[in-house]
Parts: sequence; C-alpha cells; structure tokens
Amino acid sequence: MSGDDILAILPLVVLGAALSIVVLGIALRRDHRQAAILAAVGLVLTFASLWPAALAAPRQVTPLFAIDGYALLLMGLIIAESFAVLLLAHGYLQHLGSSADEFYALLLLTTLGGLALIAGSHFVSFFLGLETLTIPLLGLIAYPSDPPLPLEAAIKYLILAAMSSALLLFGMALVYSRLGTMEFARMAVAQAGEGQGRDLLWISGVALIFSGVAFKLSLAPFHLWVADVYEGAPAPVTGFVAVVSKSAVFALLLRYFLAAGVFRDPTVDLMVGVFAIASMLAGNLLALLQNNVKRLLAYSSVAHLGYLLVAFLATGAAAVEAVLYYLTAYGVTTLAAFGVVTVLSTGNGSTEIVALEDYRGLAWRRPWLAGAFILSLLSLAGLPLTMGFFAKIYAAAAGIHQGAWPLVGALVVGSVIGLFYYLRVIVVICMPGTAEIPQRAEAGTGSVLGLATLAGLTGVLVWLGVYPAPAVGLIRGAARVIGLP
Amino acid sequence: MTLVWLVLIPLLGGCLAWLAARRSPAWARWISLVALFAELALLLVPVTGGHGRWLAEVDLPWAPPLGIRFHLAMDGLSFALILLTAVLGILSVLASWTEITEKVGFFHFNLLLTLTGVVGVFLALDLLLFFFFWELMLIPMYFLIVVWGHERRVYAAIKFFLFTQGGGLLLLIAILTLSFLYFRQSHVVTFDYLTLLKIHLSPGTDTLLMLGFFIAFAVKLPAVPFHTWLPDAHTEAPTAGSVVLAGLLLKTGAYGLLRFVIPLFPDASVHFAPFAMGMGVAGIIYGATLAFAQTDLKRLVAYSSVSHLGFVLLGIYAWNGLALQGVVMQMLAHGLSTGALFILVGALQERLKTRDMGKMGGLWTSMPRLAAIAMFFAVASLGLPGLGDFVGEFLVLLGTYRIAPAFAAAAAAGLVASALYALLLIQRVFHGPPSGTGGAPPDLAPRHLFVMGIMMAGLVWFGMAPQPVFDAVAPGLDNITAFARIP
Amino acid sequence: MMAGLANVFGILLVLVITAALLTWVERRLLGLWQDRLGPNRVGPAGLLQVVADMIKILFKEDWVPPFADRIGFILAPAIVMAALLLGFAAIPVTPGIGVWPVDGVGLLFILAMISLSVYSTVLGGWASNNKYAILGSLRAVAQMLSYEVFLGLSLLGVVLQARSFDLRQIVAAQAGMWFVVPQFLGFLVFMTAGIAAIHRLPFDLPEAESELTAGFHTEYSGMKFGIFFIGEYVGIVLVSAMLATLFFGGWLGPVLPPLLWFLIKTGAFVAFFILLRAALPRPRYDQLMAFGWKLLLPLALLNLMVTAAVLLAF
Amino acid sequence: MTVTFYLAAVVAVAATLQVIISANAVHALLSLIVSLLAVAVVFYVLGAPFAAALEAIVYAGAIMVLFAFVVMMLNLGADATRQERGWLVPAIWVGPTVLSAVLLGELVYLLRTGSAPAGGAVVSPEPVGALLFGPYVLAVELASMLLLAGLIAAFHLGRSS
Repeated sequence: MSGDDILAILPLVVLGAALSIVVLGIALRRDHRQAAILAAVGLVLTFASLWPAALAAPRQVTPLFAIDGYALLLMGLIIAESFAVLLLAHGYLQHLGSSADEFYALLLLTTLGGLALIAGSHFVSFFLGLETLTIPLLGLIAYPSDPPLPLEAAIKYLILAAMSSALLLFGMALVYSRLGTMEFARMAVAQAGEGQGRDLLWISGVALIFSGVAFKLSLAPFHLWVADVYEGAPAPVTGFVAVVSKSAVFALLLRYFLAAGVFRDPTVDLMVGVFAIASMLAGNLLALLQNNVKRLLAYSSVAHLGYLLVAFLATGAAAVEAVLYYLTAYGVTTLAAFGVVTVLSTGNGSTEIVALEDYRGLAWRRPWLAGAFILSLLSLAGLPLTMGFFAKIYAAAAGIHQGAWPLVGALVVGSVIGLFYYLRVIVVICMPGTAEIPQRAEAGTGSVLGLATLAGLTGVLVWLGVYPAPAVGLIRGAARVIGLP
Repeated sequence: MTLVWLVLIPLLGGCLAWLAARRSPAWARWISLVALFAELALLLVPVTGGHGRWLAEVDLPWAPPLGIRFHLAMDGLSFALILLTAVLGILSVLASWTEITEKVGFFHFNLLLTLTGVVGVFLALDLLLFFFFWELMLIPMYFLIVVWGHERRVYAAIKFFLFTQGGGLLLLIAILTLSFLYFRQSHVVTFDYLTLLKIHLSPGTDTLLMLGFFIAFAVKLPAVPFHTWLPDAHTEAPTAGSVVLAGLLLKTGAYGLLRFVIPLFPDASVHFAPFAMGMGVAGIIYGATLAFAQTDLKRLVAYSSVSHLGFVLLGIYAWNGLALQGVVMQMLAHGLSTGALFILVGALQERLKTRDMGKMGGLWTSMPRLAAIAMFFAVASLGLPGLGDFVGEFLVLLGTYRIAPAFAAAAAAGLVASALYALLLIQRVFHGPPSGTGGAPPDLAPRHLFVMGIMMAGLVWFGMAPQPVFDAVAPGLDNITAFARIP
Repeated sequence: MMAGLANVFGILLVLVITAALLTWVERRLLGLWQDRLGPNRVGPAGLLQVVADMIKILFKEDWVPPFADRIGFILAPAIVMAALLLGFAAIPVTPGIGVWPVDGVGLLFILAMISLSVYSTVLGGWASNNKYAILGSLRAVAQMLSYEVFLGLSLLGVVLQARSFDLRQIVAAQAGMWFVVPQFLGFLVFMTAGIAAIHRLPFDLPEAESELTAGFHTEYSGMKFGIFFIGEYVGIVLVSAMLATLFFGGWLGPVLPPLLWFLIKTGAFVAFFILLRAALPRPRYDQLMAFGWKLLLPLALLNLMVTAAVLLAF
Repeated sequence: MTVTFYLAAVVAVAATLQVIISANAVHALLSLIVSLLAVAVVFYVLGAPFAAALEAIVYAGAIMVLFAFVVMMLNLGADATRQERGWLVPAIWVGPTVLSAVLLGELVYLLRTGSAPAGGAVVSPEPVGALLFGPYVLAVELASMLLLAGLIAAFHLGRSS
C-alpha cells in the first residue's frame, strides 16, 4: 500500500474513521444530537475526501478496489444520498422515543458497505461490501422495535438476504471454478478468446450471481420481499433501502458485467432482458393494486429497476452513462418521495402516514409538501420539468441503441401503467379533503432539517429536470474514465 | 430572444399568479390577464432575428452531451397558432373570472403552464424539446380537469392523460429511434429537426417510425379510433379547460402532423395518405352523427370538434396548397367557434346548473343576448358562408377533391350532418316552451359580451377577408411543403 | 503400518488406563492434602478401587430416562470421549511416539477437538430434559465459548515464536529456552482457560453439585456416567500434555529419555490440577465470566501484541 | 485420498439433507454440525488443513454451539416438532428439490466432462496469513466493519425488545 493507494481509498478510510468516532462518541455519552452531528460531519468530510482521491484516480488499490471516475461519482452520489437520509431521519428519530444514536453508526456502516461495493473489483469486495451493506440495514429497518411491523420487515429482509448471499456465493464458486480467478479484470483476460470459458458452468454461475443480486435489487421474480420491507421499515430507512443500497449494488453489478466481460454473451443478455421485462410489468401491475403509499412506491421501484436494466443492457460507455444518470434521478426522486412520507410522519409517534386516504386533500392543507410529492411522483412517471424525464429518455435510448424492441415495448407499456397509479395518488392529493381524515396527517409537522432537505431534493429534481447539462457533463466525464478493458 | 420570452412570459406569469393569489384571488386573475396581453403584444411587434424561412429563431445549447438543443423558431404557421393561443388564453381567463372561485392561484398557474407548453410545442424545432413541451402541456391540463372539473372528472382526467401519454411514449420512442438511426448514418447525436430532415430511411423503418409519430398526434387531434378520451375530457373540464383543450391542444396534434410527420417521412406519408384521409372522413361523419345523438350540451360540442378536426386530418393528407390553407383556416376558425361555444355552455351551466338539453328550452326569452350569440356560433360551426369555418372546410373540400373525389364527397355529407346537430342545439335549448328551471337566470354580463364580440369579429374577419391570414401563413406552409420534398 | 497401529493403540491404552487410574490418584491426593486417607481398602493402597468402581458402573442398568431425548442422551458421552481422545492424536509424545501431525496444524486440531467437546455437555444437558441439567448446559455453553477465545489467543504468542502450528516444530523451537519464560503471560492465560474449557474445578459450574445437583449429568448413571467421568480425566491429561508440550519443551530434557520427560511434565500438571481442586473455592458464575472477558482476554491480547511487536522489532 | 473426499462429500450432503427434513430443531442442528465437520474433512483432503481446522473451531465449535444455546433456551417441545412436521408436506419441498436436483445433475455432468477436483498443494497457515494481511488487508478491515455492524445492530435490537 503506497501513499497513492491510501490517497485513492481515502473516502473509505475517512468514513471508517468517522464511524469509529461516532461509535466512540456514543460510548462516551449517549446523546442523539451529538451522534447526529458527528455522523453528518463524517459524511461531509468523506464527501470532501473525494477530491484528494480523484487526484490519485484512476488506480487499482490491491486487487480489491478500483478507484476511478465511475466509482468516485457514484460514491459522491450515495454519500450525498446518505446525508439526505440522515437529515430526514434526524427529526423523525427525535420523536421516536427510544434511543436514537446508534442509528447514525448503522447509517455510516451501511454507507461504508456501499462505498466498498461501488469500488469493488473483486468477488471478495463484492461479497464483503454487500454484506456490510446488508447487515446494518437490518438494524436500521427494525430500528423502532416497539410496533411489530419493522421487526417483521427486518426478519423478512434477513432471510431473503441470507438466501441471496447463498446464491451469490454459489455462483461465485462456480465462476471461480471455471476461470480460476476472482478478479474482474483477470476474468476478462481468462475469457479473452471467443467463447473461452463460457460453458454451462460459467453461465450457471453468472445466473446465480445475478439472481443473488436480483434479490437485493428486488427485480421480479425476486421482488416478493420488497413491499413488506418498505412498509415495515421507518420511512427514512425505506428511502435508504430504496436508493442507497440499490444504487450501490447496481453499480457493482454493472462494473462486474463490464470489467469481467460478462456482456457480449447472448444467454446472459437474454436472462437480463427477461428480468427487465418481468420487473417492469410485475412492478407496475402490482403497484396498481396498492392503497398504501409505501407499498406503491415499493412496487414502483421494482418497475424502475426494470427500466434501469434496460439502460444497463446498453453495454459499454453508453450503459455507464445511462445507468449513472438513471441512478441519480431515481435516487433524488425516491428520496424526495420518502422524504415527504417522513416529514408527514415525523412527530406522529410510531404510526406513519402511509395510507392513501391520509393524503386526501394534502394539496390544500400542506401545499408545499404536496407540491414536492407531486413533483417526485411526476418524476417517477418520467414527465418533463423533472429529472425522471431525462432518465426515461436515457433508458429508452439505451433500449433503442441495442435494438431491443421487446424491452422498449415493455418500457412503454410499463410507463403507461405506471402513470395510472401515480396519477391516482396525485388525484387523491388534489381532491378536497374530508373532515375526519386530515387530523392524522396534520399531526406530522416535520423538522426544520427534514423540510430543508426535502426542499433541496425537490430543487435538484426540478433544476436537473429543466437543465440537465451539468449532471450529464459530470456523468459523461466519469463514464469516460471508468478505465474498462 | 423574443421567442424565449414568448415561452417565458406565460410561465412566469403563472408562477406569479400562484404566489399572488395568497393575497387575493383577484390578483391572480389580473396577473394572468396582463401576462397574456403581454404575450399578445410581444407577438404583434414586428418580430426580428430570423433569417431565411424563419421569422425568428433562437438556438441555444440545452443538454449538449445528449445533443439536445433549445432550438425555437417561428414561421407563419407557428405565428398564427401562437396568436390564437394568446387570444384564446385571454378569453379563457376572462371566461373563468367568476366561474373559478376556489384555489384561484393554482388554477391560473395551471392554465398558463398549459399555454406555455402549447407555445413551446408550436415553436420547438428540436425533437426532444418538442417532446418536452408536448408532455408539459399535459400535466397542468390534467390538474385543470381533476381539480376544477365536473362530476366524473377523475375518470375523465385519467383517461385523457393515459391516452395522450401513451401516444407520447410512442412518440418518444420514435424520436429516439430516429435520432439513433441518424447517428448510425452520420455519427452525430442530434435531435434537431432541420438536421433530421436529411435522414435516409429504408421503406419499412420509415413506415414504423411514421406510425409512432402519427399515433401520438392522431390521439391528440383526435382521429377517430383514438378519440374516446375527448368527449369525456371536454365534458368534465371547466370552461377554460374545455376552451384550451378544444381550441389549442387539439391543434397541437394537427401542427405535429404538418410540421413533423409529413416532412420527416414523406414517402411513408404518401403511402399512408389514403388511410389517414379515411380516418379523417370517418371522424367527420362519426363525430357529426354522435353529436346529433347527444343530450349533454358539452358532449355535443365535443363531438362536433371530432367532426371538425376530421376536416383538418383530411386536408393535411390531401397535401396541396389549397387544402393546407383550408387546414390552417379551419384550425383558427374552429379554435374561435368551438371555444366560444364552450364558453357559452359554461355560462349556461353556471346559470342553470345543468348541461342536459332535456332540461333546457325556451331560453331565448330569458337570455336573448346569449341566445343570439349562440345562434351565431352554431351557424358558424355548421359552416355558414361568410364565416371562418366555411372558408376552412370549403378549401379543404376543394383541395381534397383534386386528390380524392370520393373522400371529398363523403366529407361533404358530413358537412350536412353538422347542420343538423347545430340547429338541433339551437332548437332544443333556446326555442320551444320554457322548462321551469325556476327564476329567470341573468343574461350575459358585459365581460362575456366583450369576449364574444372579439370572437365574432375574428370569425367574420376570417370569413370575409381571409387573404391576410393566408398571406401570413403561406411562407410557413411553403416552408413545410419544401421540406417535405413531395411534388 | 504396524508401527503406526502400535502407536495408536499404545497411546489410547495408556491414556484410558491413566485416566481411570487418575480417579484413584485424585482421591488419594485429596485425602493426603485434606489430612485423611482416601480409598485404601481395595487392593494394595486402594489401587484396585478403580477396578471395583468399574465393575460397579459396568454392571449397572443401562438406563435412559423415558422423558429424555434418546439420541442426544446417548450421543453426549460418546462425543466427549471421542473428541478428547482424538485431540490426543496430535500430541507428540516423543519424536517417535505420536499418532498424527495433522499437516502442520496439530495445535488447531486439538483446539478444534476441545471446542467440539462442548457438545457433549450441551447435548447431555438438553437431552436429559431436566431443569438442572439444562441450566448446567447453558452455563457450559457460555463458559466454554468465552474461554475458548483466550484458549486460542493465548497460544498465538507461542505460534508466533515457533512460526508454526505444528506441535513438533513448537517443541523443537524450545530447544534453547522453554516458552514458559517468554510466554509467561500466555501460559497463565492458557492454563486458566484450559481448566475452564474442560470445566474442571474450580471452574466446574456446569456440573456444580451444590447448586445444580450435578448439572448436565444429573440424569446419567451407569457406563454413560462413567464415560463422562473418565472423559473429564482425559481432558485433564490432554490439557496437561498441551501445557507440557507448548510451554515446557515437551519431551526435551537432559539425561532422561524423552518419554520420561514428557510423562514427568504432564504428571506434574495433573497433580497441580488436583491441588487446585483441593485449594480453591468455586467462583460465582458472573465472576467467572467477568474474570474471563475483562481480565484474561485483555491479557491474551496484550501478550499477542507484545510478542508480535518484539518479533517484528528483532 | 479421493475416497475420503467423496466419502466426506456424501456425508456432508446427507447430513445437510437431514438438517432440512428433520423436524426436531436440535436434531437438525446436530446434523448441521456433522455436515460442517464433513466439510472440514473435505477442506483437509483438498489440501487446506488450516481452513479445515478453522471450520471445525469457528463454525462447528463456536457458532453452532450458540445456535444450540438459543434453541435450548427456546426449549421447543413436542408441539414445535409436530408443527414443523406439518410444514414438510410435499407441496413445499418438491419444487426446490427438483431445482436443486437439476442443478446437481448439471454440476455432476459438467464436472465429469471438466476437470475432477484434485488435491492441490497443501496450503499452510503462513501463506494464508500473508495473503490476508497483504493484498487482502482491506478485505480484513472491511470484514471487521461488517462484524461491528452486526454487533451494533444486535445490540440495538436486543436491548430494545
């Protein structure tokens, strides 16, 4: 490990150090505010450390981590997203009653796992990063343990996470047995020849790995956990599960597919395509049936990951660009949506405002909140003035570039179905409220920090939706320096 | 930069109106009115900055890495349609002056945002920018229907949105594919209309892409199999919403066909023309027939729109100078006459609390002014010579007759049917014994009279001296026909 | 082949007989220290007492309580015997005597066997379906898991110095100096943890008669109990042998033959353990845990750190 | 050695099967321990005695003991056994079994055509350590973070309930 190596992995180091400080702080004094401030400062410093790291990039640090523009950009993204979750959660936790300071330690740990995943270029970092991402999430999901719902959600998540880990490990073992290496780059070398090492064993391995990851990404048909977990987890954590964990896992999946040369195989492409279509259709159709906002968003996220897979399949720099933009847009949008749920539920004790009926007439009681929610829903639907618009263009363009017409068709059909339920929510928000229901939704006052975060997220949502050039420029730059074979 | 302001004024006006409504609803009304007058004024000052075919043009980078540019340009066609937009915008603000009493600020915000989208659609020359504005119109329109609409507004709004958005996604796919094909030919990522005109497409692809565009526009127009959202949306929307829908949103479909479908895919369009014209004729007859069968006033007017827009479709695909001039005239005149009818129906509904013709009758005595004006617009709509609609429909028929006499003949039959429903409307609502709806509702207020006066003047002008309009539009149409490379 | 078999059976035989004899030795020694006689009637100096006990135990009815879990109940004593005897396989008695070096990880093998032996306690207690028994089992689990940690950790200093997990190499590395000198801390920790791991007095909380009426083996009788009983002595011998091998140079020594040196060292530790039983009271359960986690673990870590630092420095 | 390998492998598979179909939780656990020990033997035969020893010490000797501890604390009686037995209806196990069988068949087929598992060079603990704290030191650090995460999560959940 040379100095440059340390410099390159500085974000990981800084976050690890921040984490230790938070834990030590908790050990010395149990104080919610102190832990929150320490964690926030830690995240800011980690974000700042991306610049020094960029000086050393692109660089392979041990066989485990590849620090390049792609990794740094995504790291920045998920650090920012974690920061937003932290701010949103702060107010939410204050009203929760039970001790809240471990939350921040767990949040930083999950983020660390995410960073490791994003930079991972080796099966070992793949697996360890994934687990470091998952385990603290369990704690976060079950955080308010007095009502049974979070605990149930956490147990479901635990069991499925274990299942997916098993699939993943078995898949890795098969691939390793075929190629004799666990480094992505060397796998590509081992397969350099035409059809070299691409036998049934290898395909089984890749399929198992992909299935394991599909659990985490809640791709259909591995999406069964998603609604329950989303519903059970506290709202800011749900945002985190939906955004940070999925972004990081997706980032790694893309790197694996690109760097290890998994693309360019018709069987694999077919498999991913089938997953994509299934997710788009299943997610959207199931979302139609929901009367709970969190469950609805859960199924909509299934569909969105299907769209992401369409972008994913574009291969090469185009895929990187499309995926990065989509992840950014999806992240900002989803966080804004869950931010609204969080703000509404803040100060409401342990019951959250999630029933669709609670939102009736929100536009007239809390116009700004409703505006933010409507904008985020429009963004999820991919309508203009929001980031989702360009994200959908990217996904569709990626599908067209590879001439995958079934995928494009599913994207269109899915989007139209999607519109229907997003509009349903919007309609409810815009309806005049009845007398008795508003009382519950009125209770959520939100914290100043939460509201400010929400405002910031919505601002970004609109700004990059109207003028996407800065984000696109940044992403294009990152995609160029990914340093792939 | 004038063009940028054309887009920005309604947008800023809308935001301002929304914010100002906190103080007093009147502020919102006045601000939107002022904004739209400013828009009108901006149009009427001589536009400069254009070169070549365009009256004005602005071309700024928007999302450079994606090849999307903020490219706006105005020719005679756009000019005429934006003028219509501004006028109808003013009229709808006036029409909803007393009708809308709740959430006034948000209403005007949505109204002006819709107009922003419409203006943008008429100006955009970058395909993705066009799509952006195309989608932008929908959301506020959706809100207009869903918040201030009538009984079945949710159903109508969602239906409207799904239909148009479904078409919109096809459009998006087609645009992206087109750009991608161009990229394969020239290795340039662009969505620029003028550049994409140069693309060479194989016949099969050609037709598929054309269909993608066509369906999106045909839904909006609406051409017959795709029209089912329209009666619902028009019926349930508030008056201003109906006016904007019928007067402007439908025109964007026609504009899209004129501007994009035929120039971009001339060969496919030639092959497709008979089908499209068939759809047009079907729309004319079908719309007229159904209008005849309605008891709901607003539905009647809505179906009459289907019928009138059939002429537009017919004329566009006839694709000769005469027919196209007729199309433009029809679009303008229909905007005024149908808009006026919707305002009148709105006024009636405001007074009688019903749109059911069965419950009306004999209103001539209680509301002579309203009745007289309604009579005027009804006959305008049935195509009385001397008024704008007649010019438009007649020119379309003449133009079509040159190409396809059979279609022209069938369309003319539809024209007869339109006389039936228009007169039926007058007869049922205003003649006959008064039905006891209790009390004598007040007649039209001066504000309404002013609005109606403007529209009547416009229609008479279009009918009596259409030549200035043709002169203004002609270069734009030449423009399009030149692009289209069709003999 | 024959030599190998002789090795195996020889060691097994000696070990089991020794373990059996130890019952006598213990009672005699306890008697000595407690100023009484101990068993002295059967045979010369009571030596045949062992035989008498065995006859009694063997002829008792082989009884499985009807409420017990049959499989677990029978398996439990077998496990402890098998695990500890297997552990002995890796002990190098002399350069020529010894069963199996386990590919250079003999030390780990023994540790593994010791840690597996916990199942006998756990299973025995659970299968008995008796509240005292299960309490004993719970104690056993917590105690053995805790102490296993430092049991391994305390040996890492030795491993670092010898640069091997192979017991023969560890013995060879002590040619110059016994490891008890540089690794005195490790020795102390290991010895304590070793006693706890085979739950020998004073750390016999899983089977504390006074509190739990014999704990996990309350329901056992006859030969099954006998195996538990003998198993404990095998454990003592094993830990003593490990102590001798790891810290006191195993078979190394002047003048006397290696075998004798080994036996002397091991025997001394066995006697020491018996002395501990006679001398020390049983601690309270929480004291036991606190002592382990708060004192022994830091000590073991400190030992490891210092050893590593010294080795790196020189 | 090959014989030992296959023997251990068969034991591992059979024991794991027993884990799944055994209705009594403790019996299932015992089978799991057997399975882990068999895997340790497999490791040993393949030339990884260090991994084998760790498998026995850490998994069989420590983690499974904790499992046993918890299961014993719960003290599941005959009721639980009956309940579990109710879960094992064919509708539950046929699907996964078929899938696993397919995978197994595929593997066997491929391994027959490909290279057979052979005992490579014996890997002693030293190179393992050198690798772990050389190129893979970051993995070790990450694993420590993972453990910390488990610790904090368990602490929080355990305390509040």
